[in-house]
Amino acid sequence: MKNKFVFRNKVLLIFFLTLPFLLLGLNTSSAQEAGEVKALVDSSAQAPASPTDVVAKDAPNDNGHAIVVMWKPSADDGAGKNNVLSYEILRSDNSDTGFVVRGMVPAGTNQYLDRGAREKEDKNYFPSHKNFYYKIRAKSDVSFSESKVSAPAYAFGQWFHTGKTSIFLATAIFTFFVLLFINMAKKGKELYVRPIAGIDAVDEAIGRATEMGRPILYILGLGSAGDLATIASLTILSRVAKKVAEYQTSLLVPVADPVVLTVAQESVKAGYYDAGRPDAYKEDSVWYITSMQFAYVSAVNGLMLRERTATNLYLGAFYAESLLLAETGNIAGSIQISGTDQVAQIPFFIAATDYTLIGEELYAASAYLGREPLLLGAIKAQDWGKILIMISLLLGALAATLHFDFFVNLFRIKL
Amino acid sequence: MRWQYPLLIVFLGGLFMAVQYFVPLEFSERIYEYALDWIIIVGVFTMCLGLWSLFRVSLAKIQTKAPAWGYNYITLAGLFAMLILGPAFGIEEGKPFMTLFWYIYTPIQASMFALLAFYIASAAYRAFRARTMIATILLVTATIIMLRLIPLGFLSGPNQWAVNWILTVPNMAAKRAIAMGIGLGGIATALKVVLGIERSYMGKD
Amino acid sequence: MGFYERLMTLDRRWVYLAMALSVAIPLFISFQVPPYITPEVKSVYDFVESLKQGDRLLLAIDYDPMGMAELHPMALTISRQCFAKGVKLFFVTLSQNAPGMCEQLVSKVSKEFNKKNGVDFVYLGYKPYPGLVILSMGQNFRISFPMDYYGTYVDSMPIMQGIRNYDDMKAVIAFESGWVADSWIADANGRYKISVGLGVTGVMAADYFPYVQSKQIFGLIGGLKGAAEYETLAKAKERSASRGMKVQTVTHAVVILFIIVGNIGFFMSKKRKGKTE
Amino acid sequence: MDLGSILLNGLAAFLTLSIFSILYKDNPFYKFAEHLVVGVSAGYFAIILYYSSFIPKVWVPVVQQHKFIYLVPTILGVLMWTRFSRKRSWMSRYPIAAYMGIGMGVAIPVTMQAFILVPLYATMQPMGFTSLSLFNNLLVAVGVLCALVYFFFSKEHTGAFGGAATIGIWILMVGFGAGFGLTVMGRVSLLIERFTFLRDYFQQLIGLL
Repeated sequence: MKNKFVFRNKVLLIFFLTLPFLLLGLNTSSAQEAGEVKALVDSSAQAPASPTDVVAKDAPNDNGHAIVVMWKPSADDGAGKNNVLSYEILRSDNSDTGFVVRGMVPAGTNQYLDRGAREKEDKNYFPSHKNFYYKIRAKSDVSFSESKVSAPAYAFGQWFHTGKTSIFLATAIFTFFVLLFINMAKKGKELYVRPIAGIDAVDEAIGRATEMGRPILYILGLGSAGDLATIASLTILSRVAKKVAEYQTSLLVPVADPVVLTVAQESVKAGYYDAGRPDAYKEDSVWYITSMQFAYVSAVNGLMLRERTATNLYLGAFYAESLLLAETGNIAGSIQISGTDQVAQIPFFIAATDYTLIGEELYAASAYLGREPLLLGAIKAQDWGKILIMISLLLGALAATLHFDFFVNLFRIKL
Repeated sequence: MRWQYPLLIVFLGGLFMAVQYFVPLEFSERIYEYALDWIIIVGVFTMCLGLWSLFRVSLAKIQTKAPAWGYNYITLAGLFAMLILGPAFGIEEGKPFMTLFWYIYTPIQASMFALLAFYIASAAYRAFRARTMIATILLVTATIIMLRLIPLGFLSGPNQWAVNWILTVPNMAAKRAIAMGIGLGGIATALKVVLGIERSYMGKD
Repeated sequence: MGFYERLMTLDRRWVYLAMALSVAIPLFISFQVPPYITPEVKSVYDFVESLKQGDRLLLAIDYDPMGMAELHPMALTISRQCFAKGVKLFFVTLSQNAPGMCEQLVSKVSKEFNKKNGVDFVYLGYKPYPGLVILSMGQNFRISFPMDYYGTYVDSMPIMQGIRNYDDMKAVIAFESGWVADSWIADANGRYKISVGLGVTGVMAADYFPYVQSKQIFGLIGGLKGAAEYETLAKAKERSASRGMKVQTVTHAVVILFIIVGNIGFFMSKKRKGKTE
Repeated sequence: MDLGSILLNGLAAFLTLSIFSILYKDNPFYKFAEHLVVGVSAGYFAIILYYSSFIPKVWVPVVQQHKFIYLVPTILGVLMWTRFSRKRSWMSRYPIAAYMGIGMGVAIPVTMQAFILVPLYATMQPMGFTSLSLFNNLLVAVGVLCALVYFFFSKEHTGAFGGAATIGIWILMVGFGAGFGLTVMGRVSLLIERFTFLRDYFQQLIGLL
């Protein structure tokens, strides 16, 4: 932050110093288009001082198709009579000839990222491991001058993206926590978990459906099988299916994605298997309707009203349809339990369903319902993750307040 | 063989893709793109299973005379109309395929979406009762925000200020905390899948 | 069941009916709901109102078609207000989806007021890299815009004689549906000290409000509501924002009313229960 | 307006009213619209998927360009069809495994970045009591901390910890209330759009008579 500010002040100063000259010198045409034509005619007169110290080197953290060029601005950049308006970056694979313009930046800039395409067929193909020479052309409105040619440089790819170090470390630490606590759980260490109302209600709701002799509706949301919320919901589904099999209630799982269809069928099957009643599983209890959001919802709403489902569970990734489902279920008089990772939809679930699992609670629910020690171990790891976040936040806030920017920057991601 | 190899694929695939994220090399990029193609291609082939499922369930409803069974003929007619019209006449604008899309799907989608205006009102009426502290906070905040569109005379100034403050302070804090919780829960879930601890999605036999 | 219990358990279809009517009636019957005028909008209006004949104003039409419903009414009303006062307008657009839309706006409004292109206004068109363009305009408009949208050299235009950069403008009013707003604040105002006023979408409004307090922007028009306020202030003839806002005001009032009714029912029936017990 | 577009817009208007009729109660019109849109949309989706994914990702690379590396995912895709047979359906575990492995592996670092580090970094702001913005930064940080406490699962919410968790849930509720209040406007806009469509259509119809 601070460095940027100082840089800004410098730029400001430079611009203010140039202003009077601009007022005098500029009368026509852009530097970009008309300027080029003129410059070719009149390159000697009033040429600005040339940029110096041109250095080209491989651009960091990339796939090896870019070179970054840096230079010392012209002495006339921001001062002098022949004020510089812009720089052009020229490149060639020969140190003497064949230079072509690769880009243009406004005055006051001292570096340029020359990035090209990866594919050989592309017009803008930028070969890796091939030497290139650069020079910089400083342009005023009427004239230009060129720097000396840089030393050769070639582009190459990197093995590690240093800008993502913080992500790498955070992921490594959290993975370690998960492994550690799962291992502890394996060894039989008892773990306490606080009660969550929505999760306790699941059992009760299944019992109610059994008493009423009406089906349970389970909606996995509109996410794909690769969405984390869908995965969490699939786990819960298999636990619910197990209980449903035990109580001998019927389960309806209409889905909105073909791949989710297959994994949902397997999850339900696994639940029936765990309950010791694999023969009671009916394949048509999980079926595909359509992948189009509102068509899917219209069908599910019809289903609720006609089948008069006793219990509706909405767990997974939900979008605008959340309230359409929840209100219709409410009209049908169903007990409703919801949970989603879509923050924008949580308010509607809270307003229109009986219990709502907020964000992370959805992910915790699978472990709660199974009470399997391995899964509970992961919950403990999540809590330690939170402790780490809180400590980082406190220290980071303190550091930001005291302007210890280096600490705050540890968390910065430079993509 | 039925179990171990698929779980090994999950583990190796997961590990590789997670590490790939940190390697900017060109071959890593290409593998990433190739892997995303895998997901798309598997999805395309699975679509047949989806259509089969819809067809079979609709047919079963007709055969068993389930509630509203007769309407399933309409579903099947719509399905086959699209499946035939698309390849037969093309899917460009102006072709029957797109005409059905624009005059059947689009108005129904827009109307379903518009139903939300009614449901949001009835949900607010029913749920926003000051029964508990939590419900009270919810209802008061929502009301303050909704009041921003209503002329309140001299109270509108403070209301505007309150709306901006709520959105940029407590609302921001809530969003960030929820995001962090979801992040932790989501990564833990993904790790459980990669490590093979969570595998009910593969069924049992 | 007593009256208050009935208030609590109203059939939801009454709520639906009320919503349907509160949308339909304002659509069919014309009446006006004067909005409360927020100071941020008023200060934009006051600024434009303070301009004199011959003053110059830069208008940046940077929203894409998605933001049109909210931002187009603002841009229309302000352009009309300026043309009516004889203010010279410099239009520019920094969103790649906007040039055609902006052209329609410019030609529509200029025709209404019989304004001449190149004399009373100029439409500079679109150039990519908004941040760079905003910076370059601080030096000279010609760096990015040697020609206008229609391909005429700006130096051949009477309106551009003696015009170099932001110093020749009274201010810039930028209509934004995205992050380009940040660039107007940081680069145009931050570096070149030109006064910046913003029109933004409803969802962006809260995020840009602090810039009003820190005086980095002199005013802020937020969303459909801000547009409706501006139309009211400017006594605009065409009031598309106000028409939409009227429905919004009525429906929001109805929703709030239902919340109040539900709570009255809740508290009174609780009180009554307390008495009988 | 020609006859074709009168009829087509008439169909659209009829379907719009059919969907709205669910507000009164379930009825044949709604059932008709519902079942029609399910079939049409599923067919639409399948055909679009065929042209947008099967052709460019399978047909073109394998058959036209002979990039046989694309045979691997194609075989995986075909393995999904073993699910049509009860006996061979276990073979569909291979494509599912590939799908899950890739999906989870991609999700882990991206989630760490977008859901944890970005909001964490954004909250690390200078704080204090000397100006409103510094104080607001402080409130945001405290709010985030309390809301995180609410999400603790392995510790009982009692004492000071419980107090923080209670403040946490309050802050979450303020966020949800704000989300609810902000959304009403957008939903009403959609209803205005539908009503305007109906009004315009019937006005045109009346104009023709």
